[in-house]
Amino acid sequence: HEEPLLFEHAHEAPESINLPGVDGEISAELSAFSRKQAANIPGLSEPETVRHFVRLSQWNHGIETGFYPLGSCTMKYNPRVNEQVVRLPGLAHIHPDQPEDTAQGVLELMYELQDWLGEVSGLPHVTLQPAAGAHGELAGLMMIKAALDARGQSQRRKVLVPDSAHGTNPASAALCGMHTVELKSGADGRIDLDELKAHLDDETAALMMTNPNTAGAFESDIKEICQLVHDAGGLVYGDGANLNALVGVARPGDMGIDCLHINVHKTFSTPHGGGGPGGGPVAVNDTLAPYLPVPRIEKHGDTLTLVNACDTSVGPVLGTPGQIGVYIRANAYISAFGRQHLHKIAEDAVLNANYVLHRLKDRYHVPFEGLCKHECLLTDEIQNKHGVKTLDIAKRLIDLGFHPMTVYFPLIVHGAMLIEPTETESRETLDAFCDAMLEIADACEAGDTEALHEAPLKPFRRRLDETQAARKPVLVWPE
Amino acid sequence: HEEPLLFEHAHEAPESINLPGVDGEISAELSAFSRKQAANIPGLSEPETVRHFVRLSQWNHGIETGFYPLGSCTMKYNPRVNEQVVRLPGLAHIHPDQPEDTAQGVLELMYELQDWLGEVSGLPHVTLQPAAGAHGELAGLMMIKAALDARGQSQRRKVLVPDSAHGTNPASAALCGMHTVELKSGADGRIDLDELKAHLDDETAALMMTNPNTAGAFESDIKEICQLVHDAGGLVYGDGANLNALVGVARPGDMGIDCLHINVHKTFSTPHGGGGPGGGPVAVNDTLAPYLPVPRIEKHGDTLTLVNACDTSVGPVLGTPGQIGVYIRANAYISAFGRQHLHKIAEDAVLNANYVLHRLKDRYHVPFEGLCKHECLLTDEIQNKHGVKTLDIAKRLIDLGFHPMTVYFPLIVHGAMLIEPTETESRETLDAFCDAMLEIADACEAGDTEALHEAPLKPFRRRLDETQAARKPVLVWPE
Amino acid sequence: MRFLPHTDTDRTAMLETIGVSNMAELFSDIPGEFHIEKGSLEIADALSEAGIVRKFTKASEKNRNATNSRYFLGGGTYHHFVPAVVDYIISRGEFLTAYTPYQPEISQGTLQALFEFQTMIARLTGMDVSNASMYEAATATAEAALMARRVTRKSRVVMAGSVNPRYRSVTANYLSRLDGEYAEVDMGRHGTDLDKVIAAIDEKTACVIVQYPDFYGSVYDLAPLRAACDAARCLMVVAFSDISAFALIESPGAMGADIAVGSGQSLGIPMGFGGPHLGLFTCKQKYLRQMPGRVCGLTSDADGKRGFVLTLSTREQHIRREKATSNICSNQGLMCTAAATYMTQMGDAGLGTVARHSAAALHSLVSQLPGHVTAAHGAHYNETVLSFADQQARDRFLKAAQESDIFAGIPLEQIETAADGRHLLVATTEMVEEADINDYLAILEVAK
Amino acid sequence: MRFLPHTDTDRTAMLETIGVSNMAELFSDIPGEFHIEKGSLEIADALSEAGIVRKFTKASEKNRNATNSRYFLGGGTYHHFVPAVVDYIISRGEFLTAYTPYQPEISQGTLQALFEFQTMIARLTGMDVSNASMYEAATATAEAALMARRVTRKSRVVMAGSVNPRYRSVTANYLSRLDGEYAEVDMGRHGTDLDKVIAAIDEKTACVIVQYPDFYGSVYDLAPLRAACDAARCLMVVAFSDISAFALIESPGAMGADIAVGSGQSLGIPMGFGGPHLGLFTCKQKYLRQMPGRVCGLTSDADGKRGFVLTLSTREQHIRREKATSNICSNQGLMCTAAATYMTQMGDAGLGTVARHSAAALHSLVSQLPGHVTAAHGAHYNETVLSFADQQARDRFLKAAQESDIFAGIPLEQIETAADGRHLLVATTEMVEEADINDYLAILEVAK
Repeated sequence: HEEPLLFEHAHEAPESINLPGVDGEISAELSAFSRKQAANIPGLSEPETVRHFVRLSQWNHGIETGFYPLGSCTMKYNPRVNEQVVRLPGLAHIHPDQPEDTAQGVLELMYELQDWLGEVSGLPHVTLQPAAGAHGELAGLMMIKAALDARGQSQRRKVLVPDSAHGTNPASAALCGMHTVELKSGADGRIDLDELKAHLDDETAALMMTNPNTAGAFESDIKEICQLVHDAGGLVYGDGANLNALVGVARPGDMGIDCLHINVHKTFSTPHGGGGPGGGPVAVNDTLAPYLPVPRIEKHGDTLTLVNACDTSVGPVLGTPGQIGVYIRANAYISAFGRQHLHKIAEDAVLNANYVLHRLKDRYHVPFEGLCKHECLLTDEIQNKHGVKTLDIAKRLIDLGFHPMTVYFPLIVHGAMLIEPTETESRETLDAFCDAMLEIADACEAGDTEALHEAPLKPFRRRLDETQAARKPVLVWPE
Repeated sequence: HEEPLLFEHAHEAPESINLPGVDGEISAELSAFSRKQAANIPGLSEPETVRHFVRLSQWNHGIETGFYPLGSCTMKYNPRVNEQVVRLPGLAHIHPDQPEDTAQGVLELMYELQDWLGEVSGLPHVTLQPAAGAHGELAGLMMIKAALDARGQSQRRKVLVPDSAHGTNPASAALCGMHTVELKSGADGRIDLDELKAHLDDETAALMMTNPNTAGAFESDIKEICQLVHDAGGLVYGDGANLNALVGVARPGDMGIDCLHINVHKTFSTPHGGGGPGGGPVAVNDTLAPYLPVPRIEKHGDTLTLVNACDTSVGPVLGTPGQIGVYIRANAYISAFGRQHLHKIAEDAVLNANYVLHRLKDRYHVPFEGLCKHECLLTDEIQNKHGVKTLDIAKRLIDLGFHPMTVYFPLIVHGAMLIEPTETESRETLDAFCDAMLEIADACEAGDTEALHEAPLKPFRRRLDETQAARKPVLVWPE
Repeated sequence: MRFLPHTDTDRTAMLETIGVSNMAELFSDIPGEFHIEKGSLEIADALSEAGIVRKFTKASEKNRNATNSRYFLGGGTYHHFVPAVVDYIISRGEFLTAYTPYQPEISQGTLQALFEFQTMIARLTGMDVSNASMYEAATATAEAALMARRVTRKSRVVMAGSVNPRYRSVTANYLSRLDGEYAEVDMGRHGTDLDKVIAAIDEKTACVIVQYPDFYGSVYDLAPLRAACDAARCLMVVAFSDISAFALIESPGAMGADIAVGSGQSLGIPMGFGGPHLGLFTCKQKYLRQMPGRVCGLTSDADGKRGFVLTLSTREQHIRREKATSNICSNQGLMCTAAATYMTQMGDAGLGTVARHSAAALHSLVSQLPGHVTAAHGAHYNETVLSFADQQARDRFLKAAQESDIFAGIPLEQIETAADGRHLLVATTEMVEEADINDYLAILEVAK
Repeated sequence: MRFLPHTDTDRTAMLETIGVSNMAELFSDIPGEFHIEKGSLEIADALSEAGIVRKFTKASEKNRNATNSRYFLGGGTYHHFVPAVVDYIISRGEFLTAYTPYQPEISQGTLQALFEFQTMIARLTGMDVSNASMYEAATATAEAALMARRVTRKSRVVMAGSVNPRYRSVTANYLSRLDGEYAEVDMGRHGTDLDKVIAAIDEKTACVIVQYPDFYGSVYDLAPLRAACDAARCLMVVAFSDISAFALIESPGAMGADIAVGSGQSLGIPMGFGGPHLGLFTCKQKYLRQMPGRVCGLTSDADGKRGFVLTLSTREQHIRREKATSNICSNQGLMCTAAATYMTQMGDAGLGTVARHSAAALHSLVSQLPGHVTAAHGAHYNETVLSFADQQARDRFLKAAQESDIFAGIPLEQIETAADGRHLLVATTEMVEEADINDYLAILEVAK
């Protein structure tokens, strides 16, 4: 079914929705500013509104409709009870500026989450302010910069970033007034210690690293890496995007990481919502604690309070206390596992990734040998010989009922396919996915590649012309 | 995507769900009765449970996904706020036997709904006990029987039922220990007064009638019909399935109907849920009031109470106070329209049906001339000439994106197609549906009927073999 | 009105298409004397959506409920835990706003869920087949009696006095409109005396109806009754009120039931002040074609693919009219989807835990009762009768408990009218915690 | 664990496939010294789902909320009505559990909703284009300043002192890490003095940021600023906190804004203690390629059918890395769908009513104030500052109001640190009824 755009629905808006409130006069002063032309928002009746958006929803693939193995995105199941509790009136309909004594319940949940994130990361001081991972990177770098400045090291403005890093890393560094130097990965896809040493100097502010890295490999030299950076006078920023591989099993703080952002929409299963909202709390060690953003949630006696005054703080990075609704869900996810089961998140996530790797490794090129952690990296090298590229494989997976893996990232290999199954997928689903991948490999070898180039054929739309979209951008519907 | 049966999911059940409560001993006496063989209920993890049922849901057509013009079923939009309020903890998590002083809120809503249904029907005494329309028929006939018995007329056991009636009418009469005589409809599809007179005698208990009838026509002789039945010593039962045509515009009680059941899942928009739950409150006049079922909701002083003791009552017809959750939604629907707008339900419903009738009447055979009420009746007579039957038209509509109308009912015409658009459909949708119907008519005339016989081709399943299902019934999956 | 898509311009244009000049003309076939003045009905003023939320929130807050009180209430309705996924699934418009699946090609979701429901209900009850629901347990019991009469072509129905009084009275009420005898067997105590029941069987008997566990929560062996029914060639009908029991104790099927009926409310459906609940109807395969209500069956489509349809509709009223096996049409469809989701989420292990915790809570309570309160003897699942010295003692306790946010039980006479006023019907589920039992016991001591 | 599908049998079989003998081996690449003991983290014990519901219900009940109190609080977060359909739509798994629509063929639902969102936001703000959201208003304001610097290749940012102090401090904070001057213009009163703002513009100025309606709720003509910006060839950036205003008063676009940023929380998103909210970012077409954040654009598929994709990604960090227009990646996607649903349900007429009722409530309140309380002068939309004789008088009133379940306003110094303690920032929406205003006024009299 072709659902038209709202603006194409063939009628005037029906009678206005009945609304509560004061149906009275507005002030004469305000009337002078009345809008002259209607905004032209096409109101639909409630039946039409619901049908429009329900139909749109039917064109989406989500975790609830199928496997979603996007590498580095940690698309795990989002518990329904979390959606229930976040809508409790005392959590949904509260104002950030209402008196604190009338909001202790929500503050308790936030305070508890801070504690838990500190435990999980091994970095005991946590801010919930950052609204997303990249925002956490900015906040973390601000703290690092402040700490270095306090040491009188304000010349340290260089941030080392492996070439396998997420693109947000260099972008965040730039936003924080620092510049980045790219570290070339070693032959095993990991940080090359020599390369690292070669770039460490007295201008180095920090190394930003993701561990496990975006090739799914654990940086086994982590202790030495951190030591080298610290010895050189820098700090180590951890990109927590891949924390799912470690939760309950090992802690970045114990390894020498100074500062880590935690994508709660990944590790702690708050829904991705088609692109957000997420949450990017940052956990830091004692060195960086003085610089945490404000407001901070602190306990004074039995009372929790939002503290804004702090001389050493890097200041606020958001205009509100944070993505509270997202954090309520994260607290609920951790509560469900608890002390007893939390490590099973990492265990099953890593088990699943290695299982997929081992089922596919003979038919797809594996650029880096060895165990993977929560995600595994393949390339299209074998399929290239048959004229098939990563993009074709991805689109063919759609026809076979799966969301594709992350493609062409990390940039350190050609034709990357990064697969992250997460802990919430069954062996049955993994097998079905691997069977589909093997079917594609078979088709390539058999030279039966037409369906691969044409794919996808089954969904509501076929391959979309991105060049056309970018060349002459149409971002709004004309009136 | 082919979603397997639960029982086909390829694994053992994962670890048990964590449940609250007392993890202690059970009594030795009870242990002696322990179940010897597991029930073999295939527990799935929560991610798999959700994905299984979400995928199943995708194979359904519902009011929220498209037009659903089932005649006599009144498939209107089901407001989302009703789903919200019915889940309030003080309405969802309450026990029918908790002390009445702790349940006044729900009793108030029920009492108010009784009043309103009395107002709408013109029959002021209402029972909320019956769980569905057919159940209301039974309760109503019990009351009629009791009233006749009280008059010393216990020989009256004959129920007159027009041949256009819903099948539940005779079935309910039989269940109430009465027998039915079918009245042949007149040439206009309405009750034939001579036919009625011919069957009225001193064994006649009641006439069961639907008005507007199942051909969508208002029984304009209603006053005379009721008078004739009353004069003959019988009572008139109204089947309220078609009340949507009258709500706020005219009242069955004013016309002489003694007793009417009201399908709240039709007229007052509680969702049909794939076949229920519905609700079939019965409204009666003063004559029948003494016989209302128990429990009754009565107001004593400021307190509402469920009254069970009543000598004249026909007794309880249900083991609980009723389909409370359904009635909460019905109350909310009426609240949204209120006194000011209630009549618009009938107005727009009738407008929509007549609009469809007039757009189609030149291309489809209209068995009965004149205005229709909330639904319009067509037949396949014209399309028969091209070898196309009602069933083909219905299945072709599926391919064109619509749920079919009611087919082969009422039985008084050959190849019936009964279309009920309801008040919540837009002109745009009606036009799209009529265009589809006209496209089908065009195809028939052009002899282009293959798609009609093959239909449906688009949904997940094509025509299903009902004979096979009935001949060797498989109602459960083998272990 | 936000539910009505038309503007007045639409209405005018449509009236023109129809060829009438105004809305009133569309109603000209209704005699003028019956037209009522618009807005004249005594119904409240229209509310905004926010107004509706406020109105129902206010009503909701007048009721104490299971999120702010502890419930020891049963008698046919139980406060079991409902996982959030159940409500989410049945809230999806595709399930919620669909009709009865008469067009199977675009209703396979509902149909497959029904097939899965039927299968799991059959397995849990130990019966061969299940239908796709009845209204609730009392009407299901009545329908079982009627079915037994059709199967046996005999008309007498014997009902044990330990069946829930509400199931009994609805069944008696249904049967009283039809020919044939109905006999209730007084048990003389808060439990089931099968000897008395068996003694009531005669050659005209179509069926014997017992409840298992019975209304007072007691669990007993049905083998003697099975033998007696075989001897008299009548059907053994087993009613039940909390199906979670059968994850722990022998099922009605294993006990030999021909027909087993009861409530499925415990399977993921909130108490809701009594409805909508879920009536269950199961029987042996051989009686299938006399079963009331809709059933979903397996078949294949034009391409040979597996699919599901509503089947055996020749039993039903839209085909058979007055000869139908029942008049039931709308049933509790959505509640079947709820129960299917619930059972899938629970599995054998989860259902077993629910049952164990429910029974363990009762055992914990009963085995710690103070001397002035007695509980019925024998095997009990999650429900029993507590007896006090007199009504004053009981009501003093009830009041004290309610003040501590505990609904301590249902005064027995509230359901069983003839009972004297010193008994309390008490039920437990997995929602009762050890602390709640301790509070309960403490109040019993204090309010002695 | 109910979220984990594997049984131990599955795990064993999978470990075998992989070729390792136990789970620990999978983690052998992590140096042993970093392995922590299972269960050793100081985290609460695992809760059942029922336990989670109880825990959060208890926390929820500790907070007073807008279903049991009357809110006169604003300052960037507003209690507008949220229709039930909004929450239903964003609760559907297809929207809720999807990722960023990087695979457009199976994400057209999210994408079309985003395109509709962008269009409606552009229309409401009167701007040419909108992106697909920022985190919230303060960071959007900071990003606007950065964008203006890119567009103009100048670096000085002038900020009116009547912009929400939180937007100001976040913007200042962002800018302070980069080169370039940042100047705040003190207004000297609870309103906006454009003359002072204009006086602060110089040739190095990249942009001037004002809020409209300003932090104190006041509405004023931006034409003089537009002229001054033209003269200085800098951009006029307009921030806003309650977008519902623009259904009633002239839009930022009509006032000449080059960039307009602010909060979309009023569009169907609950207050949620401050998040997740919705940051909006709009600008003139010509500056499009310097805009931060994701955008959705129209295109066609391989069959020529209309479709939507995320576009202009060459501005973004996964392509441009440190040269990206912003580091924002995850945004508030789901909140865009919420806002699109809300606006569709409301339409011009509904949005207009929301705005009129919001403004009328403030007007009603202000025009009935007793003599001992004064309100800021001039045109106000739905927010203003009430001033008392001293802090004691104000706090006495606040306390009395709270005892009557009214949150009467935000102490101004809570947001604007420098303010003295006798002011109250007061906001109204359509959720305020005449009766609430009467109660408010009555308490003002009593608590004098």
